[in-house]
Amino acid sequence: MSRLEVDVAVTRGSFALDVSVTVESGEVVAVLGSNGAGKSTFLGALAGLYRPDRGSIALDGRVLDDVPVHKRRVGLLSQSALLFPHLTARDNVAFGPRSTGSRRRVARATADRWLAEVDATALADRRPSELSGGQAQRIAIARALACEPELLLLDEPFAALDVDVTPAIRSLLRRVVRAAGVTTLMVTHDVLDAVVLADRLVVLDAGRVVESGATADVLRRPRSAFAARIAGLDLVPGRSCPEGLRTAEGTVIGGVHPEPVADGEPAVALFSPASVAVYREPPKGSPRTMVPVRLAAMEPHGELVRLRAGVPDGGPGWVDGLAADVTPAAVADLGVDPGDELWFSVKAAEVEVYPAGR
Amino acid sequence: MSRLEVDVAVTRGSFALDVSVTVESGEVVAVLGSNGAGKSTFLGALAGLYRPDRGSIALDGRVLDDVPVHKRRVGLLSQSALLFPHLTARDNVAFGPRSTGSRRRVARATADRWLAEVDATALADRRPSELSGGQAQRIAIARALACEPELLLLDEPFAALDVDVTPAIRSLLRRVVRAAGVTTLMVTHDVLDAVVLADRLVVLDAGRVVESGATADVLRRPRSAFAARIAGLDLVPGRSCPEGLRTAEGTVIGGVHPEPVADGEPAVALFSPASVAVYREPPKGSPRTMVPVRLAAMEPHGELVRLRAGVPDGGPGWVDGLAADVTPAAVADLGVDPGDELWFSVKAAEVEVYPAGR
Amino acid sequence: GGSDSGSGQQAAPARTLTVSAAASLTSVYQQLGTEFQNANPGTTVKFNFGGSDSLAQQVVQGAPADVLATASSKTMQTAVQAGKIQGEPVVYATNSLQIAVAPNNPKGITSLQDLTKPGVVSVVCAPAVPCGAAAEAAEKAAGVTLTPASEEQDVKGVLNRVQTGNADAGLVYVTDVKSTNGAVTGVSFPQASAQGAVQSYPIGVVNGSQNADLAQSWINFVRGQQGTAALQQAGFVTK
Amino acid sequence: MRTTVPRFLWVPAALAWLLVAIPVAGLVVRVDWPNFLGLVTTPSALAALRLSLETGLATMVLCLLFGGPLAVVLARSSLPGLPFIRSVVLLPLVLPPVVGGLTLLFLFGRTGPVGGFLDREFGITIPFSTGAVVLAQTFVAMPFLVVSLEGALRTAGERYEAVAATLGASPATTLWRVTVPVVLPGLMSGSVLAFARALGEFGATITFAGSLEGTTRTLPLFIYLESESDLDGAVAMSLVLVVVAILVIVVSRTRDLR
Amino acid sequence: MRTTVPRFLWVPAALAWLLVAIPVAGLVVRVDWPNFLGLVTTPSALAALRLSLETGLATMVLCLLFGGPLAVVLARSSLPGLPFIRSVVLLPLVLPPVVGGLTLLFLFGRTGPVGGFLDREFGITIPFSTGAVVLAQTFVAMPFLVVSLEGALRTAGERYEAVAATLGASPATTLWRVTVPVVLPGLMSGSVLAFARALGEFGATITFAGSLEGTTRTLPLFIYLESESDLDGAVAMSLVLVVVAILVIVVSRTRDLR
Ligand SMILES: Nc1ncnc2c1ncn2[C@@H]1O[C@H](COP(=O)(O)OP(=O)(O)OP(=O)(O)O)[C@@H](O)[C@H]1O
Ligand SMILES: Nc1ncnc2c1ncn2[C@@H]1O[C@H](COP(=O)(O)OP(=O)(O)OP(=O)(O)O)[C@@H](O)[C@H]1O
Ligand SMILES: [Mg+2]
Ligand SMILES: [Mg+2]
Repeated sequence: MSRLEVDVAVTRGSFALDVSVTVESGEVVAVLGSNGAGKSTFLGALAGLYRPDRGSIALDGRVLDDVPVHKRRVGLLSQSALLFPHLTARDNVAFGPRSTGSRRRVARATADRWLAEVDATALADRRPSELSGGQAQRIAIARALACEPELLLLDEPFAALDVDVTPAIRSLLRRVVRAAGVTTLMVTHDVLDAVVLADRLVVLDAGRVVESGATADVLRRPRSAFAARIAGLDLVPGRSCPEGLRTAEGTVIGGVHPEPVADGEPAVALFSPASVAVYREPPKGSPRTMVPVRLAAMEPHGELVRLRAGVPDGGPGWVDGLAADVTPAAVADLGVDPGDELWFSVKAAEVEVYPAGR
Repeated sequence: MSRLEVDVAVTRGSFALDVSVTVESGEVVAVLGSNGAGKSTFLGALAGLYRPDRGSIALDGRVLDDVPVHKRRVGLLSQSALLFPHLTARDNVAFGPRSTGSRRRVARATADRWLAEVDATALADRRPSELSGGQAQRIAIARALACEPELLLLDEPFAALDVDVTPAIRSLLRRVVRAAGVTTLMVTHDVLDAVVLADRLVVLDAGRVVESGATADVLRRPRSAFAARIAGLDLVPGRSCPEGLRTAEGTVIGGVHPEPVADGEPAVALFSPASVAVYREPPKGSPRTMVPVRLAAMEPHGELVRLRAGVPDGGPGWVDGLAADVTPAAVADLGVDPGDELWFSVKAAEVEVYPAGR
Repeated sequence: GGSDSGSGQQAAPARTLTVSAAASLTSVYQQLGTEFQNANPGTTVKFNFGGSDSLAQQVVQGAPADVLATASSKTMQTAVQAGKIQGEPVVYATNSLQIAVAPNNPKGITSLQDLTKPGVVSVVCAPAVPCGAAAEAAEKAAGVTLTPASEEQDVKGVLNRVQTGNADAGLVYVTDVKSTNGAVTGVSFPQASAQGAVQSYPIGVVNGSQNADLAQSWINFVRGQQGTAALQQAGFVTK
Repeated sequence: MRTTVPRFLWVPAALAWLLVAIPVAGLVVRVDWPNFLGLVTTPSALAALRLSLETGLATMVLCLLFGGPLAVVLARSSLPGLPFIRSVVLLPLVLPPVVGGLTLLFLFGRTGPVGGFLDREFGITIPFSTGAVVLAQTFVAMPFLVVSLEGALRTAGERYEAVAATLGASPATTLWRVTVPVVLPGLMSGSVLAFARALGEFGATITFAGSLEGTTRTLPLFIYLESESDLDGAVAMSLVLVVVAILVIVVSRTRDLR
Repeated sequence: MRTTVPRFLWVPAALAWLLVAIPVAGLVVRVDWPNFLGLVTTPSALAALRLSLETGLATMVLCLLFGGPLAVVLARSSLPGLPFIRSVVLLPLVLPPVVGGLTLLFLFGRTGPVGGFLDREFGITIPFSTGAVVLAQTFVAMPFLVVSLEGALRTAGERYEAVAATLGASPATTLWRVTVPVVLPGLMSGSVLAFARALGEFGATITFAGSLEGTTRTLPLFIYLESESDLDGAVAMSLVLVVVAILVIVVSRTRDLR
């Protein structure tokens, strides 16, 4: 039930994190970003594991800056399970309650309850060395939840979980977080986690917040390349122009402006991979925007096949990672293989140009 | 280029693994199974880290049983990255080539090539303690590939990777594995990995193979609950009966028999979650199969919402985990919340009953 | 004793003489070693100082010493019995007990009897070691039974106690009192010369020595004029 | 996990072991077996054995109570000048034990600053008491515990302690419930080292505490004295010391290190 | 990571440190400063210092070469009777050094089984040689290296070695390129302990190797002899020993432990 106000800078070696975020009481925020963007560092700073260079962290007005880690009431599920090797699974889960003053019997009962929640009752008497990766991860989740923190920080909680367990744990988290109204930050690489659990998304890149907003808004109208990738959309950055958007090296992408953007303003062009057409040779006289790409990868995507673009020799950098969804029949027709040079094209009517985020 | 023939039993504490599998030269096999099914144990046994109780492992006729780990030419990417803490990323990757006799210069060049492949050139001079989780995982992948094993074992290689990197690494693996024709076993919890990379699936449960076959076959016509879950299908086990399938406690699920199944034979009923209709109250006089469930979880699934069933008080156990995909509008109409009691129903025409796997 | 200083061996080639000697002889022997070298150019004397017992054991185990000089006849006997000494060792000096007390004798101790007074902390050597055996003999002769705070391993331990003020009195040898240069005062008592209380210093040539003649001249040197003077200077009684 | 010890290591390893084992075996050969029982059960021998075990145990406990915290501070705090502070702890190792005993005597003796104060104010004299034996042994044995424990703490790292803190455990709780169990092997082997060192301590004890049967004459002092007069007795008692040490070590280590 | 040392540990930690530091500081006070330089630069003193450093270094190298492999075998192999084998290694710790020296003398003396053989066949006499000093020091210092290194090996675990094997590294390659670097802190502190113990070794050396200036009279022996006649000189040289030890420790540990 605690509003979190953070504005901190942390340095780890050559990496600098500088983040300012406010999370409302009971809100669940998904923290997204590519590998090395600083997500774990951010959570670590909140938990008090890294000393900030400057700035301040306040939970419900309570300034945490000089509060020692164990008095912050901030629970952290870190990226590796780190179960105490000398304690059984049950004692690992009971550790938090015991440490915060529960009597042995009560703490064990609490632990058993949480073990049941993560479907690990049968593992209660095992040592961590006797658990599989996913089993350990479940115990770690139970342990983090069992100490009922005011602020819950989860670093990739669903990694290593199997398909049976993931939805169950996801709904457990949703239940716990909603019922207790715990303010929660959750790092994830899976958009489904974000959609199911998060009220809001924060996208980090190179230690800074590049985007943040309500989950639905961000996924519908991302302004950063990473958020677009998460949302399954194609995004091209550039500056607004009357025809649509002009990229840094001059390509013009035709598009519509659903809301007014001043000419020359930084903007992003958004379109769905499904609206991208793919050719071996550029069709003559087409009014569409055409860009040459090198095919980087092909993957099934539902009923369709997703083609992922790479940069062709001498081509513009922004095509890297553009996706095009085509039917398996089309793939067979094209007869493409990764490494081939192709042309991606998109109709202006299917491209929306928005002002770029802050 | 090596055909793998395995038939081993391994004991770890109270857990017993007993697996017999043959993998053709250059084939890629995805090893699936729930947490604790024995996937990591299986790979460890192949690599020589656990001593089998009985049985034998042969790679291209070469019996590996008494070959020490380092002479097996079996590469293992384990579930945690375990980079050597005293070496830089580059030296970690160069370790394998160096150990197998490459000169320093050559090994470094090899390492640099693999680092570039996993998009980690910029991290070459970092120590593992200076890497993020996903960065470390990428280096570990490069390290496993750099020693060009005859048999490649990958334990959840894509965990911790971000959405940008995952497809790239996936296609890297595909390229490497296809080009070099390395026989590969890969543990994963993500069906996409299996679909993109694997020729064949092996599903483990409690230390035994419960299902194995070509990827497309298994996903189209799974015979184990876990494979069905992976494939996104609903599966109910029981015995064949003229109307369809009779579960252990007697519920009859109407269905068709696409291939002949003797009456009373063990069989499974398969249907798509999209074909499941959901009601608050059982509609009177319907010819459909109806089962009461308790709603366990709700998640978005493409344009639809997937409702996941739990067992209601006194209800049959097999409904646990059944999925029903409904439109968001239907959810709004039903006004359901997790914990509510609902009825799932499916038309006989949409249920196919197959003989159960071996 | 003899007076041959061994100065007739000037022409001898460079030779090294190894002398294993009791630690209590350190300063005297080091001084004599220099003089011996001056008197015998080309000769180097090396000393192996240690506890008499270790020295004897070393010789028994074949350590390449030329001369063995212990601080008790008993330890010398160990070597003799093992057949490691040429001929009979000779006793060339003796040493007797004194009561070591703090300078100016604050507790006014004048006899062995005084050591039993309440409030006087005394220390002696353990009966198993030579100085302890001597102390026991002296006690017996005086008819007193001491209750020492500690039975030290060696004289140095006893001296140390008195020097650091942790004990008021201790039984040590005259030479030890002298070696402290006034840090402790020695109180003589009559029973010091009783049967068994006097420590004797035997010396002998080690069997199998490569330098038996040089070894013998060292023995002669120690028993000669310069040796006697140095020993007496240090508090020994020479024979 | 199956890992292999490289074959070429076996030869030097065996030589190293033999260097230690053969002299000790020589001891066994040397023992005057017919009289062994008589030699080791004289009242003085038994008194020395008992005193050695008692003071050794007391020393171990003191090392744990004081050296343990010191190791934690050395491994976990970021005091300025830590390398210097740490190296001071190691000094009793290099100081010849006799010199160590002397320094203790200078300090705690009747005329030393601390000893003098205790003597004047409370009439407590430290030298010549069993307490002095324990003090001398603690002085020489402490570094063993501190060094092994600090090494274990460093190798174990602080990850689990950080986790405990995020679970709400205070530093004290973390110490007892996480740090101590995690470094238990190091703690055990450090204690064994300290106990063993105390059991064998000679020079500092005789210099500082003196040698009086039943009060300060521990087994090594007894053995040394005995060796002056009766080598057989000394050898026999050395063997007893060796056997006691082996027992202690085997019992304490088999339980917890494997 | 920010972790806190519980506050109640500071008091015992400080006491433990003071127990070691104050006597040593007492040594400093005791030194006859006006004559200090003269006392420590006599030819005999310098010869002893040099011999100590040389033999100490040689001992450390021998301990690494032989004790290192032994530690690996103890930590990584599954020999039957491992607890017994391990406890034998610890014996030089409990054996009073003089007894240790005697056992060496019995074995390597000219009439002993090994020494006799060497003498007869090769004319090599071990006692009274610098080699004997190194042998005696190695005997007493070996357990230090073995115990700390074995502890470090156990705490580090075998995970990285298993990974190296799957990458095709032979046991030997794994040893050099993985095991050794991973346990480097333990190896360093073990070496420092062994060197320090060798530097302070007295009893076994004087008993086994004797005390010949320039050949076997190491610094502790020199100090002992000096203390017979000149306590000031002994105290001054003790201080030199202490300073040398601090230097060695600070230099070797600041580089690699932090
Ligand atoms: N000691 C260090 N020196 C230099 N850089 C460091 C150090 N520690 C971490 N970094 C860098 O800090 C960045 C942020 O790391 P962090 O673990 O927060 O990333 P992350 O967003 O959690 O990534 P992932 O998704 O891979 O877990 C990374 O680029 C990492 O390489
Ligand atoms: N020492 C042990 N004693 C008892 N059980 C053990 C021991 N080691 C492992 N196990 C059990 O063996 C089973 C298989 O473990 P394994 O790591 O192979 O599972 P996995 O299939 O890789 O699971 P995950 O998907 O969670 O990684 C697990 O149920 C685990 O609890
Ligand atoms: Mg991270
Ligand atoms: Mg696993």
